[in-house]
Amino acid sequence: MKKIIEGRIIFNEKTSGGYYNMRIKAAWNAENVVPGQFVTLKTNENGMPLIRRPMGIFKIAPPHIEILYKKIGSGTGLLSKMKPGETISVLGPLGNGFTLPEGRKSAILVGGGYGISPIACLYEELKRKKVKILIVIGAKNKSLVFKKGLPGAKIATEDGSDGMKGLVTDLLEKLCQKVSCSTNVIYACGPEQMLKAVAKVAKKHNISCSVSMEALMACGVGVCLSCVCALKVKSGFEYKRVCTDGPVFDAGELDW
Amino acid sequence: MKKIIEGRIIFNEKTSGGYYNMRIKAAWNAENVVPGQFVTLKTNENGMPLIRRPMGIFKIAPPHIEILYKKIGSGTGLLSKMKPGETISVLGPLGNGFTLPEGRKSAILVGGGYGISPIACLYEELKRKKVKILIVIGAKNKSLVFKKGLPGAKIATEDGSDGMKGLVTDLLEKLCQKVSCSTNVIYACGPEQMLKAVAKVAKKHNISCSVSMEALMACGVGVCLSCVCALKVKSGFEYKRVCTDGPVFDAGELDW
Amino acid sequence: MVNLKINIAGIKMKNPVVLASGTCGFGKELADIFDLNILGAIIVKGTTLLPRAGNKPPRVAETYFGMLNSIGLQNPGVAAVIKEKIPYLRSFNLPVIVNISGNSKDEYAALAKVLSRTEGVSGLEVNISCPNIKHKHAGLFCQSLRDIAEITTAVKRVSKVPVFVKLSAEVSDFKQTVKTAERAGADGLSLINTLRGMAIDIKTRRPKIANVIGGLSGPAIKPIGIRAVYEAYNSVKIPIIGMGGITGVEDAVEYMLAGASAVAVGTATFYDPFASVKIASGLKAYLERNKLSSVIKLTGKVTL
Amino acid sequence: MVNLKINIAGIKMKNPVVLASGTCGFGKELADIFDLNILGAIIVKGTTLLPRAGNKPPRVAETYFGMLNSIGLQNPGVAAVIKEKIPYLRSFNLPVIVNISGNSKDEYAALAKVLSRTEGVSGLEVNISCPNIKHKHAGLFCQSLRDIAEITTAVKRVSKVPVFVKLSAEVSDFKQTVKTAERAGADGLSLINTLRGMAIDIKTRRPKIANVIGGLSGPAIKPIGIRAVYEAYNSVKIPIIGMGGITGVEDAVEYMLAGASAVAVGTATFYDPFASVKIASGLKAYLERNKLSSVIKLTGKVTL
Ligand SMILES: Cc1cc2nc3c(=O)[nH]c(=O)nc-3n(C[C@H](O)[C@H](O)[C@H](O)COP(=O)(O)OP(=O)(O)OC[C@H]3O[C@@H](n4cnc5c(N)ncnc54)[C@H](O)[C@@H]3O)c2cc1C
Ligand SMILES: Cc1cc2nc3c(=O)[nH]c(=O)nc-3n(C[C@H](O)[C@H](O)[C@H](O)COP(=O)(O)OP(=O)(O)OC[C@H]3O[C@@H](n4cnc5c(N)ncnc54)[C@H](O)[C@@H]3O)c2cc1C
Ligand SMILES: Cc1cc2nc3c(=O)[nH]c(=O)nc-3n(C[C@H](O)[C@H](O)[C@H](O)COP(=O)(O)O)c2cc1C
Ligand SMILES: Cc1cc2nc3c(=O)[nH]c(=O)nc-3n(C[C@H](O)[C@H](O)[C@H](O)COP(=O)(O)O)c2cc1C
Ligand code: FES
Ligand code: FES
Repeated sequence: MKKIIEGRIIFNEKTSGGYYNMRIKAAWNAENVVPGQFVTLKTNENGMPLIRRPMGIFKIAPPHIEILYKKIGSGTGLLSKMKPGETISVLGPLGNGFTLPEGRKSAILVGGGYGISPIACLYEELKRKKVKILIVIGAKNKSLVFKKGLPGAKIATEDGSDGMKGLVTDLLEKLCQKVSCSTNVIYACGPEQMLKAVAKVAKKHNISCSVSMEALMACGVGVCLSCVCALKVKSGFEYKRVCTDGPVFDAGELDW
Repeated sequence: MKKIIEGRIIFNEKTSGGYYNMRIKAAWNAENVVPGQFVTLKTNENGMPLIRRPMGIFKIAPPHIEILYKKIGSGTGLLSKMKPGETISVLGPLGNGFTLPEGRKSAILVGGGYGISPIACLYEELKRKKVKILIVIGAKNKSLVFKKGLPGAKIATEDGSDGMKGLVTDLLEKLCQKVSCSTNVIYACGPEQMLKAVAKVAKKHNISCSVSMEALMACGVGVCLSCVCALKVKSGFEYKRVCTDGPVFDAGELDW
Repeated sequence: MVNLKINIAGIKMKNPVVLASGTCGFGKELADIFDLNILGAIIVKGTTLLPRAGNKPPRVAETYFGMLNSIGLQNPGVAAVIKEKIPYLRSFNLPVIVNISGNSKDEYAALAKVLSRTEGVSGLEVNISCPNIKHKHAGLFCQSLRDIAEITTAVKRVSKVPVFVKLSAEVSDFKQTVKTAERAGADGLSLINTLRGMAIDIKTRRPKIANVIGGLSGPAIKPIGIRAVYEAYNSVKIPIIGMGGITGVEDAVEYMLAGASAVAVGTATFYDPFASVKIASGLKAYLERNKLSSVIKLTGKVTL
Repeated sequence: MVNLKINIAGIKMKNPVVLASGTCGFGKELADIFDLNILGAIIVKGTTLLPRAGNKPPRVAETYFGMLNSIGLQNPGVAAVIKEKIPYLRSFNLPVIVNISGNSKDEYAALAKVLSRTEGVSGLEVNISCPNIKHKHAGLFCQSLRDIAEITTAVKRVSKVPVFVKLSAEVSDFKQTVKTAERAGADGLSLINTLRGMAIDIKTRRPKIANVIGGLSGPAIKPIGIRAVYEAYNSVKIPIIGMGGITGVEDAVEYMLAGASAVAVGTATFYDPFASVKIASGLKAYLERNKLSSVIKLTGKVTL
């Protein structure tokens, strides 16, 4: 059940890659949270921005959750100024998280931008489930890479300042050539263009692939139909809600 | 010349009568400020309330000014939370202050509600000018009386919890019976109903009387015509701007 | 003991707080967050004869204390609504009002005919003010007095349940607009729909929503909604569901004083899913505090 | 070197930022705060044939990111404006546009005749969209296509200076509205005037402004203004002064991309007297940053 709570901020600090990391005491049962789910935050109690901001769940540590965010505009600007002890309205957990298809023993995790947040969350879960994990991270340059707690992650930066020079999909392409398509699964989260490219690589190698989509969201709970993305159906396409039918979709079902 | 400046808050603390007292370092020449003038404050830099809040000037202490305010709604609510060191946009000095008519040696000061702020400011000025001063203050009850720095002030409270039980005009009436009408002048600031009653007493005793009016103000500088009050003219009445033509008016000229 | 019950155009509600069309889906998702039975009624998403895919995303943009939307009436079509959506809502104890949209008076009539005969449907809200779909002629139906009269008459002729006509404030003669709906037989009015607006991203220089123009909702438009309800209340006798920017109980009271018999909460549900529930309990407290025995004593009670 | 100059309907301005009518008086008070010469033009307070006392206070109320006003066109009358106000403004180096209001086309024509022959008057803004005065018929003049045509024609027949017709977005057929003004000879359009709104104090239960209904302005209405300018730009060829909620340079750029040749700053001057000045310098910086040689390259350049 979705709940809205006044979460108490435990910490809110700058971390690597230009991200902020916030830990919130969330009274709803964080034990039921699944990697890939998200929350929406009211970054200004009564003022602007009016609309809640969606944030992927970065860590599940009942009764706490953590988020990893970038300071972009009005909402995350206010968020970055919040102090431990203050409370914030948290609505969640929202959306459908990642699922591990039957018989898959190893996973390739692909993160770009703040997409690294749910990917890191999934990493912890898969580690516990003893799934073999390969991680690839893409970023513009070294200063934007977040790899804390992700040992062995392979990096691709556009300027070559960290790891390989190139796109994350170049890395992925190489990895895919080496792994078994039937026991592997790809999980990706990041900008839409990256997801599209990842999906293409996955398809080429015939590896099952789940992507976590982003979209502008007004409600986050499935009632406004603002957050849609197109899914293939027989008759052409159908718009599905990222917030409720996703954010995780089977890459093969998406009508890019 | 009116100026808008980023004033630095020196202190902002609760004082008696349920008021807050804020001292601001105002870069414009506070030496040119006259009692009865006011400033407008942007209580929320970018958010709501959008409109500036007018505040009478309580103390002139170049390069500082002070205001005395009550926490009422959105604007003063935010104001009360501001901390020393923060800055606030101050526009001023605005309006015409009190003037001492020729030949007046003594003054009766009447304050009600936050009207006590410009009255206290005027008191300091008149004291310096060696004018003889009588002060009367009206309030609902003792907890709302501000009399700090106003020695000898006579109080009227509606419930009799401080000073005389009754209205400030009852006190004024008694005083007027004892003073000379030709050398005295009455200065009043407070709620409109009080000012109206004060004007009546002044008229009855034929004592010159200046009142400082309040009105809803959108611009504070004379361009929007929102803050008008009616002044008597031959043809009937004319609307004048409280912010620019006032806030101090000759009580006899007002068309109550 | 204060009485929050209302009877609006024959529909009995336990309180005057309803969910606005397009902001509560068909109820299911919100029922997962709070108990729908707390509310006066639900007005479900705009329903059309055939399923509609809706407009291309992005479909929303934030504005100053408001938002633009251009969903484009995405809905599964009336058959699916009757088969899947209404039966679910019947398990709750609150009137269901179905919001209908069409491209012609015949489509409206066809929708009204079948929906008003569907068990579990207590009323219809005739949306002739949707800024997000295009008709043969340029404007909104409610921008033509003739269309208002024709569609309302057609719907009323076949409907077995009370009919609320939903109008926009973006008209040249608002009083004539509401009077026309009343004369054509409307049992009530829903005021107001979103106002046509637009926003441009100055970095990309593209409209913020794919459909270019969208509907403006939220607190920003409240003064326009209050004015519309006030003018309508003084122009017609039929009851009004007031909406546009209602966030808290103060807003609801303001709408009722202006002339609304019920109030609909729209955009506020997005930023506070509990907004409607809080308003319902807030209204009770407001009546108690003000020693009013019944909520109907608020309607139209602004003092001039 | 970026070029901020514009020539709008024959009026040359050093930049496209002007002060909106009713929010800058007749210039004198603001000249006491900043140098008027920095701006593109000033549109002075609504002027009528005879002096007008204006409406009873309270005349303003704050709303969500906006405000309602009902000043009621308080002004000293055209004779005093010509004798006292215009001569003062002649000491500055910026075009003066006089905003005129009347109760009939003859009044508008009389005002246009005398003002357009007054030295120091560079243009007229014909306000046929003021929500705060009452005419014989119910609505605003601009809510009747016939009135728009008649008044515009009458003014154009006698005016010696360019004529901007000021319209409201509160009309049923906005495109026809702007086309009608163009056909009747308007040299330009001013879009938009305030929208009719209302607010009620729920404690006293009285309307927050004495005149009950007032005009809504400020950031809240910006999406409506942007939409109106965009639709007008795509419907007519005459230039547009865009306004409604402009607070910062981003808003000004948004209006220009939508189709405005100049922008007017209104309510923002109240909460930031320097708003217009900041926008003028901000525009220059924006052009430089975006490597645009001239501000006219922004007009209508939204990408679909
Ligand atoms: C399901 C989901 C999960 C997300 N998880 C994270 C996360 O873990 N960490 C993180 O830093 N960000 C995340 N985002 C994006 C985050 O919500 C936006 O970056 C953030 O809202 C920017 O808001 P702002 O107010 O600071 O910026 P503004 O520029 O003021 O935002 C303007 C509008 O754009 C929307 N917006 C801006 N960027 C994006 C974006 N990339 N995706 C979707 N909406 C956007 C905002 O919600 C808002 O409506 C997520 C978005 C979605 C949809
Ligand atoms: C010339 C002048 C001088 C003033 N000096 C002082 C002062 O020294 N100390 C002080 O505490 N207050 C003073 N006020 C009143 C003060 O501006 C308001 O109390 C304050 O604006 C309340 O704002 P708010 O946002 O807290 O309340 P809100 O309820 O949010 O205000 C709503 C609106 O009402 C206006 N308003 C509310 N009360 C008044 C009032 N009594 N008079 C005028 N406008 C009002 C506000 O400006 C605002 O537009 C003065 C007002 C004027 C016109
Ligand atoms: C995302 C969204 C979708 C909407 N969909 C519909 C709809 O399908 N039918 C309709 O009549 N009104 C629709 N509306 C209008 C609302 O019902 C309501 O009239 C309007 O939003 C004003 O109320 P608010 O400011 O409380 O949102 C929609 C509004 C929003 C924001
Ligand atoms: C207090 C006030 C007075 C106004 N007076 C006039 C007027 O006399 N004539 C006119 O055409 N418009 C008048 N307007 C409308 C403005 O010129 C402008 O069109 C409108 O406020 C929208 O712009 P804004 O949101 O920037 O204020 C007035 C607006 C305000 C707020
Ligand atoms: S954000 Fe409202 S349906 Fe997804
Ligand atoms: S507040 Fe604008 S004229 Fe006085």
